Amino acid sequence: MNIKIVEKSFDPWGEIQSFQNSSPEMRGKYGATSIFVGTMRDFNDGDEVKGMMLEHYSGMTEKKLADIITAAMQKWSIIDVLVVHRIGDVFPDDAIVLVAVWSSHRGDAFDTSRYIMEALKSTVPFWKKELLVSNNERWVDKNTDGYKV
Amino acid sequence: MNIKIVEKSFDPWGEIQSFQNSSPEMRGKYGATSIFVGTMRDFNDGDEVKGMMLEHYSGMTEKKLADIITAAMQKWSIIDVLVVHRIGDVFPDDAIVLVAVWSSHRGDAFDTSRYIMEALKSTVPFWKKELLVSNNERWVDKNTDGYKV
Amino acid sequence: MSIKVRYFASLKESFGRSEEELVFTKTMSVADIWKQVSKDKDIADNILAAVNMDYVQFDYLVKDADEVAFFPPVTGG
Amino acid sequence: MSIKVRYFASLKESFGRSEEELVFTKTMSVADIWKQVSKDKDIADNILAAVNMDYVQFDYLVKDADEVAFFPPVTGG
Repeated sequence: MNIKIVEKSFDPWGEIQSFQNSSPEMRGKYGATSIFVGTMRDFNDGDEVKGMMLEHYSGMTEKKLADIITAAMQKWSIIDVLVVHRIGDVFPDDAIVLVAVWSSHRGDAFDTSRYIMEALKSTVPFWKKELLVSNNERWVDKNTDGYKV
Repeated sequence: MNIKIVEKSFDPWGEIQSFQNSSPEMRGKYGATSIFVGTMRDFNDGDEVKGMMLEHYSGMTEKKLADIITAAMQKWSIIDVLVVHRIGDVFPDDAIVLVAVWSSHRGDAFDTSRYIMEALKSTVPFWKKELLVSNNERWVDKNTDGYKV
Repeated sequence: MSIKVRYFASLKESFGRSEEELVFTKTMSVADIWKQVSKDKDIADNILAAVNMDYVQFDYLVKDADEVAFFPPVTGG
Repeated sequence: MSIKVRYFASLKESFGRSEEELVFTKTMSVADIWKQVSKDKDIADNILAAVNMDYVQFDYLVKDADEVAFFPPVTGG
């Protein structure tokens, strides 16, 4: 597994390509890749948002992500996992999070990527403070449950 | 929606990036992108596979894919969908299928990408013939159900 | 009335042809067409049929100029 | 015994500090530590606690050199 916490904007597609290039032993072995990218929107809860500050608990963040990925790899048949998460000052259209899962079969890949995202959203210590176009600042209260659509 | 049937190998990450670049109206509007990539493996059902021929029913393929995406967009809240599928001679490590879904929220994106993949696998007229390392050829019998992991 | 019949994948190989034109005068269902083109072979459980690129049941009645297709389970993705 | 207490996000702002050292002699639970650092404020329903970077319940008993953290619901991803 590879877990990266990054302070600068990142290119999710380049991250995936680099990971695959640096994992030649996976070539021909995986049939399924399930990817989730979370991107900053320019509106939230009815307000226009012009920026965001992403705080995290360094150390616990990496530890919880590793725990989550380890639990997923015990539950499903997975070849490898890459998670990249942004911290610091973020702007609309910036990628915030990338979860990529490689496996032999699609069911495992889909289940795992969604599981990791839900666990990340509910237990990994990141916090978002939004800067509105009105120049008001506000902390995001809490994440919603992604299984309840 | 964008549906592409391609005869040459394609780069899924480049396809996603191009699609986003050509859709400036989506910028800042989507918070969630769920992607599935199916890739050719070098083994299947206990045999080493060195190549594959992907046949399709031209016309019906595009029609069924459009029907599936339309049904998904009626069921979930989706901004846009890209599907790319390979035909012709395919080799291990080649991407076979790309499904990318952009939406405001992650639940819709995850549900839609998986729905499209399952519907594609069970109803869109593509057929795979495998060329084994032993030089035997065989048609793939049928696809499995991706919800039963 | 005249229809086109198409075959794909393993069915195309076992039939030894990819398509043919059929001309007939009476009302025909997809099952009737299958009997004629397969020389009375039973319809295998897993054979799928489409008319004008939409899936149909075998009791579907074809019209003039329809395109009928028979093929095995799909295996894309 | 000596522990470090850390605060994050909105809690860091309302406490006006990001961390502090606490020294005490008797056995302390996470709830006892909360009372002391918050000046007897009730524990809000949604406040989370971690010890040495793992989530704990408020009845968890801390040990010397532990790192205790309090923070609001997480909102990453």
